[in-house]
Amino acid sequence: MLRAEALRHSFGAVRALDDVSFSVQPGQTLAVFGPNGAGKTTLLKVLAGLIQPQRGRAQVDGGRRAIGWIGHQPQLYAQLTVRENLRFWASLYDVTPPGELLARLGLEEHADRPVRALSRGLVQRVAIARALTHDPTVLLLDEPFTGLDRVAAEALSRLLGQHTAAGRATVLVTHNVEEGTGLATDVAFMRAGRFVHFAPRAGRGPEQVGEEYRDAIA
Amino acid sequence: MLRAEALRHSFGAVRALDDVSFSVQPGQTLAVFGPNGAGKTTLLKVLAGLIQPQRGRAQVDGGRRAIGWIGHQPQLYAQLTVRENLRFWASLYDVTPPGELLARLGLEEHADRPVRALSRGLVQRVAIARALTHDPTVLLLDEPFTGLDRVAAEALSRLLGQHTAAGRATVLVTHNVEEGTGLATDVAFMRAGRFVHFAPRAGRGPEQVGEEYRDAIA
Amino acid sequence: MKMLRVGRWITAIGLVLLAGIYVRALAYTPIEASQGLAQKIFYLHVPAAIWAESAMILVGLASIFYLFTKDPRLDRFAAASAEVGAVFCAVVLTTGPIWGKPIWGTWWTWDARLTFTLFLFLLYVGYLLLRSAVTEPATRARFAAVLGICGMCEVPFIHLSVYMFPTLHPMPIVLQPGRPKLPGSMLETWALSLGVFTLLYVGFVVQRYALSYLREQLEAAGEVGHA
Amino acid sequence: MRSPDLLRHAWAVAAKDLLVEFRSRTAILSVAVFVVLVLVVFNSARDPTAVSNVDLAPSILWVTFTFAAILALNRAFQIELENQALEGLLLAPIDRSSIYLGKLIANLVFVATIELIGVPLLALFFNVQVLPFLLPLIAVIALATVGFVAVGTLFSAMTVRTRFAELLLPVLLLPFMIPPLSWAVLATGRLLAGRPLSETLGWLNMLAVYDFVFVVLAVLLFPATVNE
Amino acid sequence: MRSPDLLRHAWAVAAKDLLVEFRSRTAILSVAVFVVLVLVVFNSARDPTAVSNVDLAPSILWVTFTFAAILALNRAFQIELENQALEGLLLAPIDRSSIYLGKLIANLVFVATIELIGVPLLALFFNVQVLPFLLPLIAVIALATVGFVAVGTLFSAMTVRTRFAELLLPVLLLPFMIPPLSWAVLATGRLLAGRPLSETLGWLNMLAVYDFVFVVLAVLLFPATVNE
Ligand code: HEM
Ligand SMILES: Nc1ncnc2c1ncn2[C@@H]1O[C@H](COP(=O)(O)OP(=O)(O)OP(=O)(O)O)[C@@H](O)[C@H]1O
Ligand SMILES: Nc1ncnc2c1ncn2[C@@H]1O[C@H](COP(=O)(O)OP(=O)(O)OP(=O)(O)O)[C@@H](O)[C@H]1O
Ligand SMILES: [Mg+2]
Ligand SMILES: [Mg+2]
Repeated sequence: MLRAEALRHSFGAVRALDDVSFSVQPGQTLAVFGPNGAGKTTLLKVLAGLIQPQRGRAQVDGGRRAIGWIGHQPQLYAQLTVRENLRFWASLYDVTPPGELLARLGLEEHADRPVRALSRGLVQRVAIARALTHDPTVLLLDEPFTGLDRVAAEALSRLLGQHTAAGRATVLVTHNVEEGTGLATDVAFMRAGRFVHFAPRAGRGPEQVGEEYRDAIA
Repeated sequence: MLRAEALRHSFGAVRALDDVSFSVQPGQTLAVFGPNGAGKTTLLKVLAGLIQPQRGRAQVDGGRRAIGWIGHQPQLYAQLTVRENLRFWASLYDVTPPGELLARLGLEEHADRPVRALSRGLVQRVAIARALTHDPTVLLLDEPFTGLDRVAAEALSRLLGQHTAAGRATVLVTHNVEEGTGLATDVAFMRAGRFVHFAPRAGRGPEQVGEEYRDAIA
Repeated sequence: MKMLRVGRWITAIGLVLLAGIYVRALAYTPIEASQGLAQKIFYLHVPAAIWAESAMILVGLASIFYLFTKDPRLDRFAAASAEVGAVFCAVVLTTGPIWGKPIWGTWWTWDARLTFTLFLFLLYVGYLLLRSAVTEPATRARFAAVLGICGMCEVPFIHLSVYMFPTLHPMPIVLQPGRPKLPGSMLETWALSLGVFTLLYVGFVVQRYALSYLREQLEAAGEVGHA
Repeated sequence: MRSPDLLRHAWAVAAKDLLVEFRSRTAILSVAVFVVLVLVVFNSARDPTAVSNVDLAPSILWVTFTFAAILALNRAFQIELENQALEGLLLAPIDRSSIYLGKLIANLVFVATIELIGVPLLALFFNVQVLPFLLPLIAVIALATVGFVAVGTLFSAMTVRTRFAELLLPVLLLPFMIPPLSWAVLATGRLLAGRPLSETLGWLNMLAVYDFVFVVLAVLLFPATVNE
Repeated sequence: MRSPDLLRHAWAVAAKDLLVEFRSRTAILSVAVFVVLVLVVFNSARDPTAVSNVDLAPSILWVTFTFAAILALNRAFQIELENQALEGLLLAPIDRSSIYLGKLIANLVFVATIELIGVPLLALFFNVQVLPFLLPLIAVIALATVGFVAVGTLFSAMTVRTRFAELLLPVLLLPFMIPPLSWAVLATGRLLAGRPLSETLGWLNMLAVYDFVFVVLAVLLFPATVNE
């Protein structure tokens, strides 16, 4: 579904990816934890094809159409309304935006407001809706819970759970070990561009993963 | 230290603040929880004087010099290095940036890189340093933990704890009830522009506050 | 609303009187020797020009007081005055060429007075554009006030431009230092028409003011209804 | 990729751009006033006694259009940078050429609007006759505009991600704008001077060839400017 | 607020702006090439047989400077919008006028750089003598530039927070640029034609009065454009 082979990438003197290899199968969710600047965002961008890695190869079955992406920036047009944004992005994937997504993310009453007038958390919800409109089979999520309130965070967790149950693959980057572990089937720790740990979660709880993470990073 | 009297503000038809009054004394930390779009950011902007409320009055002892602000956006110049940014902002407050702040936030090795080359979490650390350089007596923090890794989040918690111990006032907006309650002396829940709960924390733990929050919002 | 009705009445009376002025001008005032009938447009052109400039001054004065008092009525007045000033400016810019074609043989030349009047018009347009580009009322009022004050300071430069450039356009005859050099009955007709234009200015401004007040009330009501 | 898809996606991108532009209700009015101002600046910035109108009209027309086009081009990709929407476009399973075509269409509509306002204003202000030569004039303007907007859209895709895009874009662009521009000026001058149409046919042919070469080139090269 | 503070903070703001501009190493080069290209456009966009050089030189010089100034002004506040740094400036305990002054200084340095490059290029391309009149020419350029950059900086603080800032700014600004610009063009024309200095003194005086009125006005009014 998703394969990374010996990825390496540097920005000038900074090594952002240093020999990263892994693969994610259908139904798996890989949670990637790592300190700031470890290279998590760079990894996701390489997987999505937004950055051409200097060495190695990333491959996603189904190509760009299969990818759903939530990044640090919402990728929305601030002057357009929520509905217009979703309709535009959906049209690039030749689908119509599923109406119930707005309802599940609590966006119905905001659907006709321009994105620039929304609060941070509401914008993040629209970004989530945007990433899921075309029913992607591979999700690349960079701190998708940012700015979400409790209700929205739970809605997202539920959506991601269904997604995994339906046999799709997810790579999830987050700093919240609890949230991340809850959703993960596999866990990786990243430090200075390297995977220092990569294993199935295998029943470990958030506390145990958190402790191992602390040790691995220190 | 910090007083808000009957604040009201609307953006067009959206009522973002609806009769909010409270005050924060030295040594207090008010944690404000609320769903997306409740008006938390608007409240902080009104307190900082960035938005003139349509009704009511906000007052901060010591004026603009006393305020330290962390917002949704880092307020940094992407082309300048970390050090240059801090030096510039410090010069507007007629101080020199304290050197140990960089060390405490783990920014020393990044100090001479331009902000545009930093990862999200590193940028957020610089924004924190920026807000604290002039040793403010009132902190207005809008989701300051966003994007921070564990180590940085702990460093920030420690900084905020010292700040409160030194008799300063803080208003902290966050969606993480655990983190927020841990730092708070007072807790407020906000919904649709109103404070629906505002009381001293009085020994309540995160679970209890979380439960009350859930009930208050529902 | 009462004010709107009052404004409409004043305007209507002004328009009737304007027709009267032209009856007087065509029937009872002597025909100017060198220009012939074309000079009759004088009674439309000059008062409109004077009010086009005065309206900007009034916008500026209202803006200064607005910045001190933050009274929304002053902002509303400034907006109304700018709209009416723009209309009068447009009148000058149409009557001028109509007059110029027989006298100068061309509709338009790029001399200083004409160009600067055009820019006064664009100043009005810019002012109104700026108002429409900002949605937040308080910000809109402050931005508009800043532009209005700058506009006011620009007017003397426009008024004096005839002295600074070689120009085809006549030097000030009435509004000049020293005594007006205009035959008595022309001066009388001119004074009457200036009075009528003053009435028109007041009528228009009262109407625009009332309209913008109504619109604000509606916005406020919509806001309450929605919340 | 099938070509109906290409066009459909291009149209989606263009429609979105135009909608973003249209949302600010002041747009068309601002453009109109902008053109007026440029024309007036040229007029009042010169000594009115020294130079005659008809000689200058073509140059001023084309310099105005050039500057307006540069402003428009800068906006085209600025829209995509705001929230990193460009990354979203690059992630979408659409042919990269359709992004280029969409941008091109939006820019052409934008510049055409400016020209539609500019020509009558020019005729008015400079007191020149355009009605008798309207069709050939439209042909000249259309051909020249397509040429430099095509190249400009390509370059703005590259410069937008550098600092100083506003200054760098003209630097790269103008060498390519000079040829169609000077042909267009010469053709316009002939037309306005009332010379026979046959005299301008040569320029029209040159413009058409230039357009063809650069539109094809730009469509082919665009993918190379966006792949990271 | 004491006035040394005012100046110190203004300088801090200006120095930061200039550093941001300087960071993009292409800046000076781009500006230079930009001026060259505008001059070339004017040259090749007109029929060389119809109009003589010396008559056009002042207009072209000033139209070039005007457009460059508008580009520069737009950048000035764009820098502050990127990461909402403007909010940071507004939160700082500095007099709002010092933000204005700082922006004014940075803009003046920027535009002066363009002019420093533009004048010799103009002399070169148009084959006009500037050396004999260098000092009065500098006086004219300096006075006119201060006038319109002062007003422009004020307006760009407002328009930057509206949509279509790039188009709205010239609309608002040009009515205010026309008087100093036309005086400057006339004065430049006289100078380059080798007329006695006394003929331009009147224009210089007007420019000085205009500068004085609008710089004072701008410093006083700027706080009103930023208070939310
Ligand atoms: C073509 C466009 C024209 C424009 C834009 C224009 C503009 C103006 C303006 C702004 C004024 C007000 C002067 C002031 O009080 O500051 C004025 C006054 C006047 N205009 Fe015109 N004008 C034009 C054409 C003409 C023509 C063709 C004539 C007649 C030959 C003319 C004759 C006058 C006279 C006699 C005054 C009164 C001067 C005074 O008493 O102050 N104008 N015009
Ligand atoms: N465009 C770029 N130019 C230069 N350096 C970059 C660029 N993008 C990332 N880097 C550097 O590469 C390293 C990895 O960055 P990346 O954004 O992948 O980190 P991250 O793991 O996502 O961190 P965070 O948790 O803070 O988001 C960092 O040191 C960062 O400064
Ligand atoms: N500039 C603006 N224009 C129009 N509406 C706005 C503007 N800023 C905020 N709002 C609206 O005001 C309401 C409150 O927004 P605010 O940003 O204060 O929410 P918040 O509590 O900070 O939410 P979040 O948790 O998502 O950050 C929202 O409905 C938002 O859409
Ligand atoms: Mg990251
Ligand atoms: Mg918020």
